[in-house]
Amino acid sequence: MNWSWFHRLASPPHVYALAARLTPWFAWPAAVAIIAGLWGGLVLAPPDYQQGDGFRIIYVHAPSAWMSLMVYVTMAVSAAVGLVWRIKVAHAVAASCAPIGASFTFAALVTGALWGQPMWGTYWQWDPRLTSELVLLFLYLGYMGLRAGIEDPQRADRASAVLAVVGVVNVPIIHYSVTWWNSLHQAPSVMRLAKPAMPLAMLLPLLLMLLGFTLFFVALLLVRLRGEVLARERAASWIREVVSA
Amino acid sequence: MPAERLEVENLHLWRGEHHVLRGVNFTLARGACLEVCGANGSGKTTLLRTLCGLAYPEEGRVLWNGENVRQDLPAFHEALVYLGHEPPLKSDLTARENLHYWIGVRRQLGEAELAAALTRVGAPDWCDRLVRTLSAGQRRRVALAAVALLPLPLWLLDEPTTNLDTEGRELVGDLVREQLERGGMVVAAVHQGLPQSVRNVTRLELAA
Amino acid sequence: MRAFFDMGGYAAFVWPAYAVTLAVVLLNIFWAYRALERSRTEARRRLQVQGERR
Amino acid sequence: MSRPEGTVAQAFRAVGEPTAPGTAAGFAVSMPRAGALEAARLALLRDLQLAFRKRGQLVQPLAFFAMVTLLFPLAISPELARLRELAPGVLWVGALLGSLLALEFLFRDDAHDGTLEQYALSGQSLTALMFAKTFAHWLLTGLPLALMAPIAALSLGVATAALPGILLSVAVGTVALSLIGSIGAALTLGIKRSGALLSLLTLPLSLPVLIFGARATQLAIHGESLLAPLELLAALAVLGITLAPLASAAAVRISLE
Repeated sequence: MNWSWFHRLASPPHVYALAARLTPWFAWPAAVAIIAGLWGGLVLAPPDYQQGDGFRIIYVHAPSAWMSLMVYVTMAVSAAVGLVWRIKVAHAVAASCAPIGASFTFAALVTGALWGQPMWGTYWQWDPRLTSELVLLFLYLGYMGLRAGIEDPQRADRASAVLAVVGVVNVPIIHYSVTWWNSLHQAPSVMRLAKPAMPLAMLLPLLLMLLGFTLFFVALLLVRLRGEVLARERAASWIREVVSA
Repeated sequence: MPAERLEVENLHLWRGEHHVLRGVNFTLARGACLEVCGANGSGKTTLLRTLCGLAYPEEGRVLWNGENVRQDLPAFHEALVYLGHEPPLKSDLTARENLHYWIGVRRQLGEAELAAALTRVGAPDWCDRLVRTLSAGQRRRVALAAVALLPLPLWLLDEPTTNLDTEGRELVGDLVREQLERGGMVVAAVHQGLPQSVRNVTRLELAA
Repeated sequence: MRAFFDMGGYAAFVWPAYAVTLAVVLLNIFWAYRALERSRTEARRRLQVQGERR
Repeated sequence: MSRPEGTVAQAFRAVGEPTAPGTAAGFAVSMPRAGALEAARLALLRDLQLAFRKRGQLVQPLAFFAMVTLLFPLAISPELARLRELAPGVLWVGALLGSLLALEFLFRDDAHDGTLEQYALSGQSLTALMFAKTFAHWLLTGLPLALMAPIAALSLGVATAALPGILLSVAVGTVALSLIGSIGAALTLGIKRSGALLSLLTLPLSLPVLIFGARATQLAIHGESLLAPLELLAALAVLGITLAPLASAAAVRISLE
């Protein structure tokens, strides 16, 4: 098992070229999966016996919520790798993740509120999942705020990496305490996100959407990563042909 | 106890676009002093901070007794004293209190020893006044008392003679000479150079 | 076809939800490429400055 | 023997004389080292002595806490029954913001005058020194807030029987708050006006403490046993004690880089 494969992942020129080459391989499959998922979710899937067609919001809410958490964990893992082994590319990945994760956390909040309205009668009902999502948004904002606050790029990378790791340790604790807090004051809300007995016609589109969004995230990450890698590279020779192209 | 020596190989460090350390190389044996000269901004402070492990070089290594300092940084820190160009003193404490806390964190320190160091730097009559009320030269002397209380193999001094009168500069010369005589090493970033009384000094010029 | 857009009476919630998500998707695509372009021009500028100084 | 005058180019390999005259063995002087515990003790005592030199500032978190408590009756209603209902929230928001107040300067002065550098280079465990400084912060802000909470609770119509429970829950909670806050303080060291950013970093991480703390206080007010939330609060404090100093030590090293 030669380690050169892993070693190449840490070298900026290889990563830049690899990212440029791989982007379409993730972008197009993502588009196909999402379109298929939308078609399945909006047209083929039967309406929910309780919420009628209102439940179809799940096809955008669940993937957004999944993205918000998956992207944060990806950010924290790459931040930790960058911190421990001092790999600039890992910090570039973490920096690329933040805006993507934050925007989809916002999407999850809005779609969640829009879904909650018909069921609860109000847009915001301090449902434990949505409250945790809101706190996650603040974690993203804190991360991006810290990164913006520090001028020196290398120090910004390493300081925000510590915050990302501390944040990811706290995410489960926050979720547990919010759920615990919610169960004190109200009966658990009736919002069933992923119903266990979901018929295949409903479930399949959801899985397609989750796959599509994940592929879309990787494509986006690869685009942003090229920019972040360039920003961290001093006037190295390989930049010359890449930039002038 | 292997003979202490400090080897610095091919140090490169950038601050953003500015290539501050451009391939610094030197080896320092026991009892030797290295004078680092250069205009402002030529990287003297950055070099000292890289030597002690505070700053991280993009390329190159610092070896202590043949071993990369990054292997066991705390052990390397136990063998060195770093004095920045600002004496690290709390202005709301007296000189004596400052030393008691600062040096006490690193070694057991008796009152007698502390008093002796204060006397040595000419501080007995003002060492119980708040540092806030002391002049820059007096503050520098308190920092020199601290260095005198830490007879460790490697001293990294950033412009130790600033704000000092001639008598103060001689004091720095004496302290460095004693350190070299007991087999220690000194790397000093200086503007006008250390007093002539110091022997066995090699000069390293950092181009701006 | 009208029934489809009506979403069983929930149109006022389903379509805005899809609209917001679409907006976030498009915003991300635009944002990512703009950031890449900005880094490339920044790198190009650094190369020129590097060129002049040597 | 005159000094070699030849100034050398940047990349010169300068070599000193191989051995100094007269010292055959290694470094001649041995120095009695201080233990990590002793170092932490001194770091704690120095912060306490510094704080007592500027006694005026010690009152600030308490004055702030009293101010916050005063706002609610004026903003909502003088009826004790309603205030008693709100008391847990008022007390804990006050305690949270009060302990946040003094955080910004936990490391800032030390970073500014170079003492933090000396800690990082002392060879002692920076984590232990960070824990000592955070403990000093708790003694100077957390504990006073905890001692004041019962008084504030009385002003909100809380029965005296509940006061010990309130004191205990705020005391344990502020330990966790100081530790969580120390990470934010260390991370925002290099940033000038970092007050707002520090609270943006610290508040989301402090929510579990707020939730369990407010619940414990609520139970105390209703005279029920507050053991369950108190234990969760203590668990958060222990988690903070073990992990927070590690994170703030790493953050400090990064800001000194």
